[in-house]
Amino acid sequence: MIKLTEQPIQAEQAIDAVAHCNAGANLLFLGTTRQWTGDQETRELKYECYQEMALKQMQQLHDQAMEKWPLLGVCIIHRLGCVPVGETSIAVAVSSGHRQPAFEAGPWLIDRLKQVVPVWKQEINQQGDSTWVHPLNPGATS
Amino acid sequence: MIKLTEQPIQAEQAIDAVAHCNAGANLLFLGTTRQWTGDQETRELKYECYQEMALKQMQQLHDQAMEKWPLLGVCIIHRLGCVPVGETSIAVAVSSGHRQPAFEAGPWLIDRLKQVVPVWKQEINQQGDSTWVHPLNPGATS
Amino acid sequence: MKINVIVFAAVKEVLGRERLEIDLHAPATVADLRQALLQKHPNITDLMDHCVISVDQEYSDDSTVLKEGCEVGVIPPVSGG
Amino acid sequence: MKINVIVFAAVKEVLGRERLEIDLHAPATVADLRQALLQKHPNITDLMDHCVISVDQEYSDDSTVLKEGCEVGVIPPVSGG
Repeated sequence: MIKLTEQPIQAEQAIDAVAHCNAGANLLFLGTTRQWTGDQETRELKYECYQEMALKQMQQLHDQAMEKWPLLGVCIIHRLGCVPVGETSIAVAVSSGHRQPAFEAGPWLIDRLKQVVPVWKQEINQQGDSTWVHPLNPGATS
Repeated sequence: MIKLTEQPIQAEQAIDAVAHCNAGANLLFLGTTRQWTGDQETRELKYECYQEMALKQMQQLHDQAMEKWPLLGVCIIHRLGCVPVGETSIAVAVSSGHRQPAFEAGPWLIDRLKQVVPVWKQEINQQGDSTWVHPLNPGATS
Repeated sequence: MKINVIVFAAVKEVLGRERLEIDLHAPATVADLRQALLQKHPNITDLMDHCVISVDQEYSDDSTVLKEGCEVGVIPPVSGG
Repeated sequence: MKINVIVFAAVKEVLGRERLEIDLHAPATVADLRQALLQKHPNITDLMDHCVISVDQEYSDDSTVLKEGCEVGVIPPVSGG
């Protein structure tokens, strides 16, 4: 399952999407908005995307992971709009018969997603100032 | 959180247990009963444990993981009794500021758990025959 | 030919809009589009140094050939997740 | 001295019960307990080859010294998860 949503992401939603009767291993990664990054306090993150291309790139990551590993399911859900401290911006779930493919595919998917999926975030601090997050300014997420 | 339970394990339960306002990364592993292992069809797994020692060993794994990595939370829940196909026997969740510690601690915890925590499972096949699972007969889980 | 360009994040903020139209002589490549874009909007020069260009929702390079009606995206460093 | 022994999984099935009491002359080690256990229950000899012994819920080795009232576990290869 591939999804972009403005609604809060529930853990069950992503893990249910990869459930399979032949799965022994189910891995879920949730990226959440962190309150403190060093001495910087974040109020929320604000995400926007290039929707058609983001969905296309997420689908490609899904397909590539299914090809690279013997997975039974792959789910990528990205939230858009404002994500307050503690809430989930990204959920990646995978399932496989045994645990090694899941533990390899999970980090690969989130690493690749952060490299190729056209989503951008602004960090809003406690004073309400916003900054675009980029590689030299990595911000309040995982 | 460390827990042994006869009740079904919900994903939210484990992920909520490691929620932290300074977490950017939250990782959940669920081990579920697999229906087919090669040409062997499993009906359910039946778990028993040495309760006091299992809790002690799980707490030690919790503490060791918190020491080895900069984690914000560690949760290990193991189910006991019968676990039908598709249901969760083990949930391991960890949270951290950034994702690397979570992705290292997650597999370490499940690997270690399978080595040191005194829990035993029997595999019940479709004919109702039961077999103790051991290293030479690894059974229908992750 | 007319090329539809969509811009995002900081580039969108500086330009004050999300969609532009750039007129190019065919045949034209992504490199030609970059040049035309900077000529028309020199205020995004610094940002463009860090942007990659997508053509019809796929990453491209300077030599990618543009076709009439294609959709070009100006993609700043992504920061999803 | 009396040592409380708890057995699990296949060992429990073979013995038909979970708790045993083994009488040892102090001082005694885990190795002495193993020997006494096999003398009393030779039918678990094959299984015992693959078991480790816990003392008061911690893994032990053959040289670990047993104390009056301690709880010994006979731990077959674990298969949790």
